[in-house]
Amino acid sequence: MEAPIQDLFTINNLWMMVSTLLIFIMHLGFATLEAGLTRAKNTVNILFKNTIIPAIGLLTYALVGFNLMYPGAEFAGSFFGFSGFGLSLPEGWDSSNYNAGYTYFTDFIFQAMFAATAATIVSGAVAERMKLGPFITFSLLYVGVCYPIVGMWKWGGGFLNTLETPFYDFAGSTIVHTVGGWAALVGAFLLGPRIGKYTPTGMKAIPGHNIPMATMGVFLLWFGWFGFNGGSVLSADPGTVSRVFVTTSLAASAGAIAALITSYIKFKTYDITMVLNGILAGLVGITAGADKMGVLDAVYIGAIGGILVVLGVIAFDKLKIDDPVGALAVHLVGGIWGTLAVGIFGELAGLNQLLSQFIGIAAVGAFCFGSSWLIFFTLKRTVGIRVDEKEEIEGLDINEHQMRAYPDFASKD
Amino acid sequence: MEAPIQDLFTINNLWMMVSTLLIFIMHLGFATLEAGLTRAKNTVNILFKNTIIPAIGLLTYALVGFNLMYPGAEFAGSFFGFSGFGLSLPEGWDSSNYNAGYTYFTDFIFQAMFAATAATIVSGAVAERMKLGPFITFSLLYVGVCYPIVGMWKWGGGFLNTLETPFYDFAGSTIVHTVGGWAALVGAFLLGPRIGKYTPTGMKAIPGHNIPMATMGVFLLWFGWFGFNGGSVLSADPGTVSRVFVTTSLAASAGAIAALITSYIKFKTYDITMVLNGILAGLVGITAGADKMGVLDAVYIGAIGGILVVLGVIAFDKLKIDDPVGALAVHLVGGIWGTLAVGIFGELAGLNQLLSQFIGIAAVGAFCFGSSWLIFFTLKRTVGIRVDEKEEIEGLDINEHQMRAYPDFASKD
Amino acid sequence: MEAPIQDLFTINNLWMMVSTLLIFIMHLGFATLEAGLTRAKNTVNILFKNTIIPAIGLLTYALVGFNLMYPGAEFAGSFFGFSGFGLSLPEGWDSSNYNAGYTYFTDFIFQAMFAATAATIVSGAVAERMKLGPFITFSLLYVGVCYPIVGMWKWGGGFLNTLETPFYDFAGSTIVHTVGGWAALVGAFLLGPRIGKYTPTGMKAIPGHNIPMATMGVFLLWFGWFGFNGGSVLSADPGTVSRVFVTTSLAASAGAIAALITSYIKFKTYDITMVLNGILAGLVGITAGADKMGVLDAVYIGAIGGILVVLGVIAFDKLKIDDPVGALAVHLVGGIWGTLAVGIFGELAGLNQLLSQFIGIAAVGAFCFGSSWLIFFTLKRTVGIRVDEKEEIEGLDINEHQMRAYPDFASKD
Amino acid sequence: MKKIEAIIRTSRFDYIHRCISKLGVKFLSFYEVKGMGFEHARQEMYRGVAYEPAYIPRTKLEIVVPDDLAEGVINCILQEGKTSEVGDGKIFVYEVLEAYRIRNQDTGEDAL
Amino acid sequence: MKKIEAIIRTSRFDYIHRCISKLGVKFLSFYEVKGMGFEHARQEMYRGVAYEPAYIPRTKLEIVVPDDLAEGVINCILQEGKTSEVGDGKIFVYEVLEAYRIRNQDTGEDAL
Amino acid sequence: MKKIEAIIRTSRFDYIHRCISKLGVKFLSFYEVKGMGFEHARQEMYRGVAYEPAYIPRTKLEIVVPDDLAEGVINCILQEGKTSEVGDGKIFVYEVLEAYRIRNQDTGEDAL
Ligand SMILES: Nc1ncnc2c1ncn2[C@@H]1O[C@H](COP(=O)(O)OP(=O)(O)O)[C@@H](O)[C@H]1O
Ligand SMILES: Nc1ncnc2c1ncn2[C@@H]1O[C@H](COP(=O)(O)OP(=O)(O)O)[C@@H](O)[C@H]1O
Ligand SMILES: Nc1ncnc2c1ncn2[C@@H]1O[C@H](COP(=O)(O)OP(=O)(O)O)[C@@H](O)[C@H]1O
Repeated sequence: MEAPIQDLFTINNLWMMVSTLLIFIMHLGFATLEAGLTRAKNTVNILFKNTIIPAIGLLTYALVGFNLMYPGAEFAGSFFGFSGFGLSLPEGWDSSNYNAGYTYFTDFIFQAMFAATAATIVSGAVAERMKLGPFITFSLLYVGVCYPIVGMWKWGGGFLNTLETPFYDFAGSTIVHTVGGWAALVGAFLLGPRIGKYTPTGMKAIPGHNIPMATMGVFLLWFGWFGFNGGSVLSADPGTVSRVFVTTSLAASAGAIAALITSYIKFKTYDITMVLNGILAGLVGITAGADKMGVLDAVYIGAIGGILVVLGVIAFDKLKIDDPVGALAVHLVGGIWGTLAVGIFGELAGLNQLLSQFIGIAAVGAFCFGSSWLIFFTLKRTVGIRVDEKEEIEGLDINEHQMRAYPDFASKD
Repeated sequence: MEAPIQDLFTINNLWMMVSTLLIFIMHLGFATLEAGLTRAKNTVNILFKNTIIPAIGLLTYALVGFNLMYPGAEFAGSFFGFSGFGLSLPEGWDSSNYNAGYTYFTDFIFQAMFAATAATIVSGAVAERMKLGPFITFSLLYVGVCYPIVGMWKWGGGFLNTLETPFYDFAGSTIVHTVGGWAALVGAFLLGPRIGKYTPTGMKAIPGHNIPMATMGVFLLWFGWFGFNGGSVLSADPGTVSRVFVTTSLAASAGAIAALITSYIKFKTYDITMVLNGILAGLVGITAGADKMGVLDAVYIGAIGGILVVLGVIAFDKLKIDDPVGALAVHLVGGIWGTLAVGIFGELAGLNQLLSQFIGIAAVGAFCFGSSWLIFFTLKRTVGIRVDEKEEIEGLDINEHQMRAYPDFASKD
Repeated sequence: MEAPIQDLFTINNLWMMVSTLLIFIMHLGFATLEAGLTRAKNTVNILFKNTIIPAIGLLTYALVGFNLMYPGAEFAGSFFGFSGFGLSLPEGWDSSNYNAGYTYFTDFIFQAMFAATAATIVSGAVAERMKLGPFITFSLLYVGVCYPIVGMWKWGGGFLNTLETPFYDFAGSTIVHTVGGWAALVGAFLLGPRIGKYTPTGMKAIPGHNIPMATMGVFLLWFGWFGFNGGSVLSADPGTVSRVFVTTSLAASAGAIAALITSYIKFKTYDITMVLNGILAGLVGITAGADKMGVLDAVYIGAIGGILVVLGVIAFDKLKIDDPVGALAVHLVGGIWGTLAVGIFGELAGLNQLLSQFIGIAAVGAFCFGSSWLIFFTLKRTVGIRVDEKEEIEGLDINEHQMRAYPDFASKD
Repeated sequence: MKKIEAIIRTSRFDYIHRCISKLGVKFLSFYEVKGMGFEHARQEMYRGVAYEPAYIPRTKLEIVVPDDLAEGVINCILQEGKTSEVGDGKIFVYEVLEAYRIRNQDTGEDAL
Repeated sequence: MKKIEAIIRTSRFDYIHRCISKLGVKFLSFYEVKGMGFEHARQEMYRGVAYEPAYIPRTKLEIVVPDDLAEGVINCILQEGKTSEVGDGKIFVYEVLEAYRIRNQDTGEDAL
Repeated sequence: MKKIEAIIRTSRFDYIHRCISKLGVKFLSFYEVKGMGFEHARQEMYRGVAYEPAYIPRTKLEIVVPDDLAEGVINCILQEGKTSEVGDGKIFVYEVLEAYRIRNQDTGEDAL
């Protein structure tokens, strides 16, 4: 092999590895965002979930996920494939013979980091009332099995990839974010709202206990998104990756401003949590087409995402689906919007594409809604998914963990 | 184009992109530092500002800033140039034809991340008393227009770059830090001190509410500075970038130790906030000449920066200019010191250089002082820039945002 | 020099620089982990230590450490070498003539960031009761002199590297982690337990005051470990670095799960601090052989590390050696385990290797135990190492720093 | 005038408050106190060491009322504060010599 | 001896304290309480939902004084605590049976 | 029945509690208050400015006991709360008109 090719391979692989660690730190972003937007008495619990999920995600992805998601060329165009348990190094795994952009191990670890984000999305929506055991069980199954199956449909060469006009989802508005979003919807719905959220005398606010922590979470997520989207180029290609950086950042910025304005119009106040959600909605929105959008497209997509997220939060509250951190508005609404946007804005815009995007959203939605309903419902009917009333009021930390997040501070209530 | 050139281009561009995300995370650094060094009742407000600034900065930089700062060769040696609104991809934008080190998009996003830091510096100095609306207005104008104009003078090929002995400012001790610093000075001065800071019976301490958060901020800033200075090499050149890493780190370390010793001598106590400011002063100080300094030069520059920052904090307090986070001592004093140091230490040291450094500092200072005075003063006379007394005492969070940063914790007073 | 070689050199150097900044951020990880697991009244103190250590570490490493640790080929196989004070650029320092993977400056700064971690490990174990001055003195000597001497034995080409079957320690399970661990043991032992920890009526819990901060610390450490282990490849070699990423991540994950299960069995509760320690134990464990392990090896090593860390915490408590953050169980036990594991699992497994590993552990242990005893004991007998009872009860922050970490919050007791 | 002090379960506050309001007593002060009594604090656990925090967090109410309202308020607390499990708390009654409303210098029962 | 309890606006504390000090009363204890009364808490807002925190944070003073000083202290509070807007708070006066200084076992008025 | 209120050093709480327990009094409430008195707060320092926090954090005990136990409890506090340095605090005693146990409506001394 000539040196130049090997050099380029080394560069590409380097970027993919850096992307991997950027995606890794998103888990800290999720952990702090979710902890910040919930109450102090449930903080250990939410951190516990967000700490254990990446661990579970990485291990199950090594055991089955990777080979479910990338079963190989023989499963092209299909719905399901599996190439065996565990990781086994193919011939030439560490050279451009495996792939021009990365080694087999880079491929695995990059994809594995992605996988765990889906379950993390769920943890925010079911926060402050779901039992720990069933949540871990759910995550195990959902990250281990459901996510890779859906991922295979597109990224593993499955049927969504072989539509006449192939479904397009660059970095996972549908494949990652709505996958998490649907399960979050099912979970939040089957659990019911937190005690005291929707009362006979109207909706009550349950403020998040640590706004700095939530802010930090969103910055870390944006930071990680450079890897999430930038790494999805699957090489260090200067033009594409830098374009993705620009579209991603501008969408996030536009999302922030749009959410600021929308929430100000709606609520007559500067709500930082809405701005934070706006940033995330911009990011989720641009994710499906980050490499196919122009500068203005990105701004539009982000801005619309920012508007939708505020309306989404209001809408889910109207439906009495209690989502403490706005995960549904961000990941589900934002993910659907971003996926559709590929058919509306940018290089691929067109009716056929829009149709394919619909098909993709619907297929993934049906499968994820169904499978997460199955899991959550089974858990609900067997072990139960919700902590009992007394535990919820006293807090999950002291009941599920016999521990407090801030033992030295006096609490307000 | 031959492969090797393209490979090197890809490597360079990769480093520039990584630098971009390092600079991005500095915004979280500023947010947490400033929030940590102010009071709990103003935390949402300061976080809000620091969250919205990068969004505004990126969007305005795309709209006008980039083309104001880099208007093109025809404006070489001049004071002002503009090459039109928005971003438009030049021919060969994604290859080494555009630049040996980066694509057009990388160029933009790297520079855009720099831009927002100037406004962020201001937010710390005006914290705990400035109204939100006027602050956003100021930031919009300052980041959108003033910063790029000044930037053009040197980095865009303007008159400071074509002096006989060109003004030297590697990564922006003057172009970024004093630009922020002058506006911070004007803002802090026109606002006046926080209620209760300078009383008839003497100066009062108003301790920052969260020292861990402030510490985190400084670590993140140092982390980001590897990209701020390292990326200013504008390529991944191994020798220069690694040298910049070393000078940057040693200056920060020397700043820490010098500030520790100085503040111990002055105050007879180990004040961590002074050590944190010392690190930042070392970093700001080395920024102008990070690529021209030897190992010992860097240590000297950092150490002197660390001494100056402590003396600066004391001096501004004597002048009754109230700067809750020490932004003036760090960015203004530190920035001036660093710029001058290029004429005193390292490869460029010499009287002519020192003179050019003075010219640069003075020109930038005059313009920034003037323009920020104009903006702040106009705002003061029209909409007003300071919250009213009751709001300030109760806190900006509850008054400007109707929200609390830590609703679950009992506060002390 | 031909372009391709220079390109590869640039890539390698880039990765080494990125690794450097990843290791840098580990210091924030240590700071937040240690602060989170101790009490609010000692928070400024622990942050102060963790802020000043990297500064001291970098400066002393420039002054003496680097040349003690890498004294040059003439000291091959020996116990001690020194090539003079300060940094002096060798011929061709910025090209592949110096090294195929990095420039002289990259080499220095990468190694310097490693150095400071050893002292940081100690700060956790002696937290909440050690005087600031003696701690700084100890760190200065230990990082400046002891660590580089031990490092030289292996990485500087010393006698451990020239054993018949050379001692193997890829990224420092022994050379870094046990070096910190032995000193932590000596320090914790000579100081004695915190007041109220082991009472006549049994052991008392002294809960850490900020679990979110501790969690953040562990995520940042894992994040940084990609550079700690990944950078220890000393090039961007795609196969090896990506393999290291995989083994590192899987070991951390397995450590988390194993610690979760072990602590659940032992304590019947889901203790997040044990899961966090489990992650770290997995990381420390894999460090010695991260480039020589297969996927399953990594999982085993991590899992055993996760079990050992829980048993270790229990054991040290039984011995009444009070280690507030679990540094001994993580770094000392984990480091020894990881080093031995190289002789048990993976490519190098074998009795001779195991023997060499024992020799390495023993030699390093003897030297570090001895030298840190000498320093700590001398300090104890002269200036004293422990704050007095009243100071300890009131907190080190108010006594050593006259400052509080959270002045706006009401404390619980 | 009487001052009624009650140490109650924090979780019963809303119920008691509602009952008292119905009597027309809309004014009260309350704050967190730490209680020691028959009921023991829930065990916590940290790194393998179980421990009982030394106290139970409780809410203390203070209500000053004209003599004739005292009985009603006490009954509210007795009824609504009761879970019949150990730890429900106590009510203490004191004599108030004088009361003033700072806003308009009203004194005596007018001030309440 | 009398115990004077006052529920005041936190923002008036310094003024009241200064006035009382001038009377020669330098000793007092105070702490945060939550008040419910005529004045309603400022509305807060979170993610589109406006809500009124159930209470207003207030400061409670406790001062034990010899009978002859009581009036002066009460006047201080009435004057300096007054903003004339709803929510200024209340003063309550109680009889103290006995007082002790722990340091030296002084009792009665000597203990104050 | 008597109510014994004591403002003590937080660090003496455990000792006092132990002494009182021995008398058979196992029930009490306590909470943090801020004290101003002879003792001045320890100086703090922030960015070169020394300042004295306006108050000293102290613990306030409240114990209601039958008349005959009052003396014992007071002695406990006087003995165990004493360090002989300025700032040891005070004890105040009040008359309690009535007491109720919420759990089972016991009244009077039975309720304690
Ligand atoms: N004599 C007392 N003086 C002050 N506070 C008391 C007294 N007795 C009880 N309390 C308070 O009431 C709380 C509840 O009392 P406890 O004995 O646990 O249950 P119960 O009231 O059901 O008998 C205690 O935690 C304590 O705060
Ligand atoms: N009867 C009472 N018992 C105890 N606390 C009271 C009583 N009345 C008022 N308060 C306290 O005084 C505060 C101020 O009273 P409020 O009715 O709002 O205004 P004003 O005193 O001006 O009439 C309340 O928030 C409450 O804490
Ligand atoms: N007259 C008083 N009324 C209310 N609290 C008091 C009074 N006198 C003292 N205290 C409380 O007791 C604490 C200790 O009193 P101080 O004068 O400092 O010392 P000492 O009790 O040793 O004379 C004060 O901080 C304050 O909280």
